[in-house]
Amino acid sequence: MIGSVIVYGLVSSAVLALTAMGFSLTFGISGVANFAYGAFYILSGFLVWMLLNYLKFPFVLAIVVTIGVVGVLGFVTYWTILLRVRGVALSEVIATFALGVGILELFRWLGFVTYEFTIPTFVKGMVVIAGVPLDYQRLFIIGIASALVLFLYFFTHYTRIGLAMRGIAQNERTAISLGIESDITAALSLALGSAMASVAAIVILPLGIISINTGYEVLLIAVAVGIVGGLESVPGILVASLILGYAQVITGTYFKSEWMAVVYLAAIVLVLAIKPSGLFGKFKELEERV
Amino acid sequence: MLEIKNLMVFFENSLAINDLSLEVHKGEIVGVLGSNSAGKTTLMNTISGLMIDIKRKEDRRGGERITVLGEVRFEGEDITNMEPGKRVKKGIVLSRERHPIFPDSSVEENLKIAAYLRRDADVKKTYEFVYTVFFRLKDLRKRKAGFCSGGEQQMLAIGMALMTKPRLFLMDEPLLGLSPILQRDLTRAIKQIRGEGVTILVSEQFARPLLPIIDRGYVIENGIPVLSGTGQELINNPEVKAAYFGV
Amino acid sequence: MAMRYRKERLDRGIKVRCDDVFALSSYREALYLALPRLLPVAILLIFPLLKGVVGLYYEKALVITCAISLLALSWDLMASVGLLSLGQALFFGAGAYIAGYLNYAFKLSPVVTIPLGTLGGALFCTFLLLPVLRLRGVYFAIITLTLPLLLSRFIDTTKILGGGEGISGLSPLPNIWFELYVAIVAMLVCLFGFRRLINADYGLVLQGIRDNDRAVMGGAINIYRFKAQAVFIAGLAGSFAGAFMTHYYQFVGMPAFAMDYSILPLTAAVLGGPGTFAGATIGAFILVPLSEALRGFGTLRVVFYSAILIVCVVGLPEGIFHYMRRKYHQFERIREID
Amino acid sequence: MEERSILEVENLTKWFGGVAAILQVSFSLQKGELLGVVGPNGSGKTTLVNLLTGFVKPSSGKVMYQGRDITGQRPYKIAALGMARTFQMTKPFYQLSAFKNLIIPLYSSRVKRLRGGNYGNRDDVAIDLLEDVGFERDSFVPYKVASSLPHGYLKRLELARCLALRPDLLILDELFSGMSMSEVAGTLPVIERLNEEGLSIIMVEHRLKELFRVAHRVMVLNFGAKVVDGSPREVMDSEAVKTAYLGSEAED
Repeated sequence: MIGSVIVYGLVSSAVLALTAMGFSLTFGISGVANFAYGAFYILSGFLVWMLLNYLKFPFVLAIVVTIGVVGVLGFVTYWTILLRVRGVALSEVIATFALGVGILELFRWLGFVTYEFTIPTFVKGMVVIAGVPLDYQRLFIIGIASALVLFLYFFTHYTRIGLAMRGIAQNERTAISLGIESDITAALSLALGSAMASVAAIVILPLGIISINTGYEVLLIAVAVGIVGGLESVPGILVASLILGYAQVITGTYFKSEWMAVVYLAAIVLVLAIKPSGLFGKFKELEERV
Repeated sequence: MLEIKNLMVFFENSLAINDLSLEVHKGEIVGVLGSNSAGKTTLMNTISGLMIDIKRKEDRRGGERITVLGEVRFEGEDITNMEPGKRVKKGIVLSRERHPIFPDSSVEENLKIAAYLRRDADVKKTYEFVYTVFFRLKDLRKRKAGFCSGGEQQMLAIGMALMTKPRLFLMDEPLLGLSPILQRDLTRAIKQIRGEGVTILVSEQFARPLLPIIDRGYVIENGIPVLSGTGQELINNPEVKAAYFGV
Repeated sequence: MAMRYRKERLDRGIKVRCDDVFALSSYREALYLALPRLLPVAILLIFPLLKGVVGLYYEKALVITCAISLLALSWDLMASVGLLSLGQALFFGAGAYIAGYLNYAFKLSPVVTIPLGTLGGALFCTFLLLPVLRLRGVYFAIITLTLPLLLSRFIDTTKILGGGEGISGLSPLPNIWFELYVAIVAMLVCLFGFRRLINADYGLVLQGIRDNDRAVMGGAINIYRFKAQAVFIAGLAGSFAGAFMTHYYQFVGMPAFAMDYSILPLTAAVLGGPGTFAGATIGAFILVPLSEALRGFGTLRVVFYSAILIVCVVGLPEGIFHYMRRKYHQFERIREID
Repeated sequence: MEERSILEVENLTKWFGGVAAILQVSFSLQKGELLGVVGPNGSGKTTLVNLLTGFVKPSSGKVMYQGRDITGQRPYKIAALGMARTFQMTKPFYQLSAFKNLIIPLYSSRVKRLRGGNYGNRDDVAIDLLEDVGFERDSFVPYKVASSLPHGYLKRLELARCLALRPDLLILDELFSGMSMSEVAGTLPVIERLNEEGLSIIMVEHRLKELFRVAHRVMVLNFGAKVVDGSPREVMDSEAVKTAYLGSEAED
């Protein structure tokens, strides 16, 4: 029993980390609100499904095209919607949230609600680790999640664009006066964040069916992980995913499984009430100093 | 190097800069002196192109309508409506007032972000130059910029501007809020930077530490240029003495 | 030197003479000021009398419009103290469930359950939001976004209050006149009550907390007490709408916490112009009849709201009311530069 | 025994991530005394003010105010006890006119208690306060929107906001920085008058000439620690202070 809790706890933590990463890159690290994140996640799922079933694309091509298209969609979203409300935090949240709700409800109206919407897994079969059955897909998720966390850390600390993103989040005017194009950097961060959302969707959705409501749930998870871990720190994402992942599995095995969603929301309220900047967050501490 | 002709800046119906003209020649240190809200920061933002960004943001929020008229030429080319990013590539770099830095990154990372535009090899050389001019930053490398003192942040802000290898270095009130000792260190650093062939336009309220080192200076009052002359002329001009030295 | 022109905004007529205190010196000026306020109220009060002519359909639209504008007013009041919420459905649902349960369990008549639902809903929501009042800006918005989801999920899993199916067969409102006039009067009371509140000294403190809470804290004022009071008053308006509509629909269930009751009032307030309560009402009176007309399209309506919300937030951030008021009070003239 | 000292601070300390902003600072302030707080930039002056007024929680140490322990209390509670402060970066309500800026502190329970319920029209009280800090009653200043007022005026508005609370202890955080010479000359007598009327004041300042003219006692901070605490004369002569802060000042 304990073995399965540990292994499946790790899997659900990987799922949470993968889900939250794109959102944290855009909202936490570069300070650009992208509350349509859940919609991009579900959109990627349906896009892959459409490419496979309608246009008969080979699986790998469908994936690459989807990631590309969703990335470009993120870039375009910035220039069309966010550009005009940049700086007014609440308008950014409302505008992108409205975009997300619009996309999801459009799919619901188009009838994407039946059971046959699912994506095939990369690799079939399973392996037994320490007496616990684990299929390759979930193993693959853990691999992808850890790879992306490392990539995110190096990207934001050692590459020019990653540093520029952190620059515009901390002090946009100073970044501009140093020659950083704040709009292009923000658009790139939105594009990369959306691409990460589609990577997460393509890897995680095969585990079940693609349902519209998962769109809202994904946003909830991304926000929960972001807040608990501290929005602007990569280690924060890792730790928060582990905490929430294991909390989720534990409530699942020992209590009734519907309580899982309640766990995320309770975590958000708890952390925000005690340390609003999150476990690894820094904003609050510095703010007091001023 | 830089000529400004009849510059006028309106904030809604009030006038921030009223028909101001000035020039800066290559290799000079020129001072723009004036008490607070005399239009110094507005002038600096206009030259550096930041005003275009501020204007765009104000229009978006339906805030004050900013109108900029007149002509700003850099090495003969009209840059009045040029985007701030392009001006930085041309070598016009502004270090804003109240020591603007990235509080969450370490001092070294601040400099790395500032080197965003630099793709050339001798970036290392510029790092060394910054650390020689401001030796205190060297041992503060790993500390988070947000936790450094006001003076250290000011040095870092100027260091970051130096990373972009400026040809025309605009400094907006670098001495604001610094203790007399730090003001002396900073004026020495400004002279050292000029030694590297950088032209400097510095705006300041505290005229006393600056006057000995500037070649020429303009005194502005409520956006209108009142007086101009060489550093020496300004020092022994009674009007300037009374207004700024509070003697 | 070429003539250079600049667009200049000048105040018009009476506004020029005094900034906020209006000194009436002639009937023409009295009319100039009263017109934009009294005319809409007059139309609103006469409208139900046209019942025969207009038909039942528009009655329904009017009642729902009043409910949504109550929610929009409650959003606007919270916004004016700096608490920006993405979940007005919380107040609506709380009021609805309390009134519904009281009616279902204790067979109390609507005349009793609506006030109790209003008060209970407001208290419950204020209590729930207390620990989170310290947060600013986006964090508070995120919490209010998740709370209605949390509550509806909680009711669904624990099966209390009728679980997923909700409670039906609640007693209806006494008669058509009661429905219409109570809704309209409640809306007007809130509209003018909130405006008076905001313009009084109490409102100054609320706006002070929105603009600069540290300065207010420095002025020996407990900003959390004021924030809680603002949430409570806003809660009264929101919960009343919930309690009233429960008896109107004679049903209370998960839809009481639905996204519609969060998105629609938000869109109405943003479309109409945040900060001015009249703007929220105008937004509601534009949006709700429109969405009733789209009733046939099912969830496409929500896509429609989102499209409007994006266009308003991006296109006209200050909202229609500010835009109209600016045009009404100021005119622009091309001025030559001297 | 009537409490002589209004404020007692015992080894107050605040760490910001490995850096000691304030280190073991202890001092006491007698009723009606004017204490100057001076020190090079980044010596922790503003942090000290934030610690005393509760905007920042101390890592260790105690603050006693009028015999009551207020360490770590919420800012509005401390302000309600009569300790008012100005902000180094002025924090006016930009959309409100100058006299309306004052109505907000006048709304606090402390003022209601002190002035009794009906103290006439609050607007008049606000304009009187503006007059105290040197804005003529009939000038246009009280009715102008705060965002259009120059920096120096906003500083005096901050002072008026503190006076609205009828404080027992007034803390001025670099009031004169950003003020023109004439404004400083105009505001100094106001502070002297308040002090003579028995108001204890702590003044954090960079402008030493003006500060030394009114301060009974001066405390010098350097890198968060108290270097010297004595009369202005003692402070000017002490060697330790000269090197740390006044070095260049004394020369030219």
